[in-house]
Order: sequence, then C-alpha cells, then structure tokens
Amino acid sequence: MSPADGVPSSPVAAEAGDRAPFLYLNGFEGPLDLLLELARAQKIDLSGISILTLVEQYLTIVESARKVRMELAADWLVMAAWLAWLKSRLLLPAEENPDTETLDAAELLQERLEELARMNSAARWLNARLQVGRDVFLRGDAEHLVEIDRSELSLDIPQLLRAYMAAVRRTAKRRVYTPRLIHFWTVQDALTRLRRLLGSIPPGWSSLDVFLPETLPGIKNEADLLHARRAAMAGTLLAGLELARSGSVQLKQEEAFGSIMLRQQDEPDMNNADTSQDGKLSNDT
Amino acid sequence: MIHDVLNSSDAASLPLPDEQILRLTEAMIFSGTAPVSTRSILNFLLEHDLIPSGTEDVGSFVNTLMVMLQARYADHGMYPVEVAGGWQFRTAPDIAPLLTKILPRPRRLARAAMETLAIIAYHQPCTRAEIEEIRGVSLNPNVLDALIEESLIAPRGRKEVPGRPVLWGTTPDFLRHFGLKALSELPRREELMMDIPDGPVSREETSPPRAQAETDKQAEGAETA
Amino acid sequence: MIHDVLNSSDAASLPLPDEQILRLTEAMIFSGTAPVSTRSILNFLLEHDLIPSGTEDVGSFVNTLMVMLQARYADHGMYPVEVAGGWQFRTAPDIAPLLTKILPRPRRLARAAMETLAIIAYHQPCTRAEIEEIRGVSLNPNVLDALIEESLIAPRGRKEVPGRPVLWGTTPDFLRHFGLKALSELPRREELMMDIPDGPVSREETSPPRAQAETDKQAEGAETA
Repeated sequence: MSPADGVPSSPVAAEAGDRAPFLYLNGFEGPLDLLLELARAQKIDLSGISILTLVEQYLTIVESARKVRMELAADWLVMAAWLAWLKSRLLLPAEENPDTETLDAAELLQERLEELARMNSAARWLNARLQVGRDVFLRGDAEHLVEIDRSELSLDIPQLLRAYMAAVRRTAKRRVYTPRLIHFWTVQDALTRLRRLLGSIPPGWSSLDVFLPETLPGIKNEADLLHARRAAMAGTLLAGLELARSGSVQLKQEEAFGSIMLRQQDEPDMNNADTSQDGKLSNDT
Repeated sequence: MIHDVLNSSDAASLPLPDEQILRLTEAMIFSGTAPVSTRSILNFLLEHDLIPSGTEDVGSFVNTLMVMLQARYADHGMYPVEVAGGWQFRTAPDIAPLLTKILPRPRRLARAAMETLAIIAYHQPCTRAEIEEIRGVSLNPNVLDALIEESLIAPRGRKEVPGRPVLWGTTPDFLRHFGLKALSELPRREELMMDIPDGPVSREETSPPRAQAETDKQAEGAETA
Repeated sequence: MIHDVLNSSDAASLPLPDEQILRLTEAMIFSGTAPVSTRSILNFLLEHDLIPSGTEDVGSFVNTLMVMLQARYADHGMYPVEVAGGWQFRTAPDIAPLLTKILPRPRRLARAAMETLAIIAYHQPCTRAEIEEIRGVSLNPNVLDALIEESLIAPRGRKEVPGRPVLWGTTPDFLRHFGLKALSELPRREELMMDIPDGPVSREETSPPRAQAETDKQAEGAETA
C-alpha cells in the first residue's frame, strides 16, 4: 500500500487487465479506500489531485464491477451515486455553476481522503514500531518478592463477645431442650415415710422437720438443695394434713411462721390453737 | 573465576561461546515463562546452528555457556540461577530483602480458642472443667496450649477443691491485643445477654471487672436482674 | 558514549551513582513485569538512604543513573527501556526473530484493526460511528473486540448524543505495546501527511544507550480531536 508501489498495482491497471474488478474491489476496505488509492496513483501529494478524474475512475471501476457481479455492497453504490452527482456538477461550465455547494462537496471529499491518508500513515507508523510480543519480549516470569507475615494475631472485641455469646447460648439452649430433672420429695413419698415413722416416734409433739428425709437424691449444689428442702417440707406438711384429716395425727403451729408440730391422734392432750391452726392450714391447701 | 571453572572443565579444547550466544541465551531465559531447561537451551542453539563447528561435547559447551553467563552477572543485581526445571533469573540474595514487600496477614484464633478465651475473660479465674461446662464440650488440650503460647492466658493459682485444678486468667497481653485499658472495659455479661438464663457458674462470679472492682462502680448496680 | 551523555547533562557537578545503586536499581526494575516509575525508583533510593549526600538535584541523579544502567546493558540480550509508566526490561529487537519460535506469539493486528487503532489514538475519545466515517466503511465488531481483548483500547464514557454511543480511547497498555512513553510521542498530524517509511524501526533508534536529550518530551501534545 505504500505510494511507491501503488502505481503498478493500481486498481485502474487491474480494471484494464484480466483480473476481475470485483475481486480487486474486495481488496479495498470500502469506497474511500479505493478513492484514496486512485488519488495516490495520480499524485503523491493529495492536495494536487484532480477530483473529476478521481470520480470518473471510481465510477468506471464500480460500473465494470457491477457488470461482473451484481451484488456489490451498498456502500459502493451510495458512494457511486454521490460521486455521479458531484461529477455532473463539476462538468457544468463555470459560469453556470456559481454555487459553493459543489466546491464544498469536492473539498469535503478532498478532506476525507486526506484524513484517511493520515490515519493510514499513522497505522503504518504504529505497525513499524517495535511491538511487545512481536519484536520485543518482556520478562516472562516475574519474581514475587513478597513475604507473608503471619506472626500477628487478629483479635478484636466483637470477635471475643460473639464467641462468648455463642458458647453461653449453646449450653443455655441445650438446657431448654433437655430440662434437668429434679426429684422433689413428693407428697406420696412423705406419706409413706410419715406412716412408717409414726410408730417409732416418741410420744408427744414432734417438729415436722423430724420427718424430713436425711438425704435428697439428685442434688448437686446449694441452690438446688435449698429448693429441695422446701419442697420436702411442703410435701411432708401435706402428708401430715392428709393424715390429720383421716384422724391419725394432730398438727399445731404456735405462731405464724413458727415450727409446725405433729403428734399421734391417740394421745389425749389437745388444745384449741392447733385445731384452728389445723383448719387454716387445711384451707390453704 | 571463570578461568578456574573453564580450566577445571578442560577448557583448552573447547571453542568458547561468543558474545552473541550469551545475549541470545540470557534473552531466552529472561523471556521464558518458566525456568528454561539446559535441554531447551541446547536445542535452541542447535536449531539456530549457533554451536561452533568442531564442538564435540555439546553438553559441556552449554555448561560452559551458563558458567560464563553467570559470570557476566557477577556484579549485577540479579543473575541466572539453576532451579528445579532449569535456569531462571533471580534477584541477588543481598538485595532481595530490600525489595521484598512484607504483607502482614494476621492470624485469627480458631473458634474453640476464641470461645475459651472469652469464657476465661468473663469467668476468670476459672478451671478447665468450668470452661468445659459453659461450652458444653470437652476442651482439646491444644486450645489452652495455644492461648498460653500467645500469652493471652496464664495460670492464676489453683482451686482448693479435690484435684486442685489450675485456675486460668487473662494476661496484660490479652488487654493489649484487644486494645483494652482494663478488663472493666469489656461489656458486662448482663449487658451482653439479657435473654440468657444464669449459667452454671453462679451470677456473682460472672462479672468480669471483679479484678478491677475498685475502678468500676457500675458493677454493683448491675447485680439486680 | 556514556561520557558524552554525562557531559551533556552537566556531569561535573553530579555525584555519580555507584555500583551498588546500579545493582539495586536494576534488580528493582528487573524483578517484576510491570514498568517501574522514575518516582518509585527515586522513593526507593531515598528510603534506603542511597542518594549521595550533597546531591542537589535528585531528579538528574536518577536520570544519570538510568543512562548508566542502560549503558551497562549495551551488549546484553535485554535492557531497560522507558515506556509509559516507567522503566521496563525488554529484549533487544534483533533477538526477537529467534525467540518468536520458542515463545507464544500474539496474533498480529490486521490492517483494519491497526487503522482503527490509529484513528482511536488520534481522535480519542471517539465513537464507532466516527471511526466508520473516517474509514468510509462499516466496522466489523470483531475489530473492536480484538483491540479490547489486547487491552489496547478502553471505553471513555459516552457521547451525549442520541443513542449515547460509547467513546473509545487508548490505554497505557497501548503505549507500552508500541514502546511509547506518552501519546505525545505519536507523530504530529502534519508529519503524517509526509511519507512515513514502512518496515521496522532501525536498531539505532531504540538501542539502549541512547542519550536522554534525543528523547525528551517537550513534544507537542498529542493531536487528539
């Protein structure tokens, strides 16, 4: 494509020769490319070319191409139509053609050809540069001079708190699903124990505490023991009331929150206080 | 240096690689995307007919070439090194540390370690058994070891119960790592978990700022709920 | 030859970079594949306190250093070249034909691609329609794809006209691919109308120890439309 070898292989020559113009047209990247080549064939300096000659050459080539193959791309025909119009204007005698439109059109074509020539030239300049991967090569395998320092710990408060909550929640949740069974001293347990002990207690009033069991099963810590003792006391009291109802025992309490006393029914001594207290306690249950 | 090597490898009879061969070889190693094997270098030279005629032992020729190439880089910042698979340019060891970028990649504690640390922080001083009870799983001995190794926890005496187990507490390094001035800066357990029922360890023992009680007056007020 | 350069840049008053600075600088540029900026080199030297005391113009010091470094590679298969973004080691062009047989060779850019690239370089930012108008032919979509694929062009926003077409511009990789420091190194538009020779650029133009003065870049700004 350099101007130096442009002439012998110009499309004009080709069109005159044996080669099919259409095939040759395909060698150009569009109508403007062909026009530029035609212009270069005229002159190296594009500013001095004859637009009329150029137009005529283009129309001739496109016309002959159409004779051979009809399906010429639209670009070529649009350009041909425009150039045919331009040619008709350029052919008018100067005095009948005072309008600037024709001159502008010719100038536009000239400018477009020049810009394309410049870009052709820029492309050649770029292509002649030393290109990476074609003419020069870079280091193929970079050295990674990087050291990973993992000596530091990454710790923060949110991590710590999340971990704590996760640990506590985990066991808390499990307690919900598998409730701890506490074996309280039931009324039934107390009744059995009370009946068994009744025969062996000394005569007279005894504190209800005496009838509590000595050991309570399944108790691990202080808090549980306290609960279990209260439950055992309540169970024993209920058992006592049950026996009092059946007439086996008598109960009495000297004062509010005082010790509850118990004795076997068959003993003669009794007073008002314990019956009233007895009734009160019975009402509570 | 070269002379020594050349002499030792029976240099007298060897045609020496010329400047152009050195240039080509270094460019080949430079542009290769992986270490360039001696075999490839030899093939390359043979293919381009670069080995002087009359060279009988082409293997020694390439060896000599590489010795000469290394010598060419004696006073350079990098030089060809033979690594697994072939030759490669490497930065001189005295320079590499200056160019090496150190990327800090702080480690994180594993979940078990972090939970254990958190429990010790909130329940200190506490025993291994107490930690296990709160976590609900038995504690891998490595976990405590790791925390001791990082000086995040330290023994704080022994609990006066059968077996006298070691009591664990956090260290000043623990505070430094978490950017705390004192343990009392940790949110109180009550503030952390409104919805959680009392743990197996009784309430009085769970308030972290116990050690620094004098510095934290709010601690008492929280004991109501 | 170095002397010429040094003299021409007022060497008498400059403390000269010593061997160790040369080693460090070459290792620094050599170790990676991306260009190393003059700024980075300067910072590195300052950081390691390598610039001789009494150096008033640290910029000239680094320039002298790079001239000396290039001279060090006059007879090597690769040498430092200044491209967009800084200094980079590249193989000597006379060696490429031999290396292309063993290295993966990238696709050559077709004529349409090269012209499109030239138009984008000179008219950037420009739309596809503008490229088509200049070339007088519609643009095969593969052409832009290929240029994007090679990171030679990139979108530069959209033109505020109906349809808001993408505007295209060249990338730093474009400059590096063609061994340019800046767009201003492209020939001026007036120069393009003159005969630009085909064929590869002669070795002299790009061989390593060329003087700084020849390549200074008070060149006119790139002709971007």
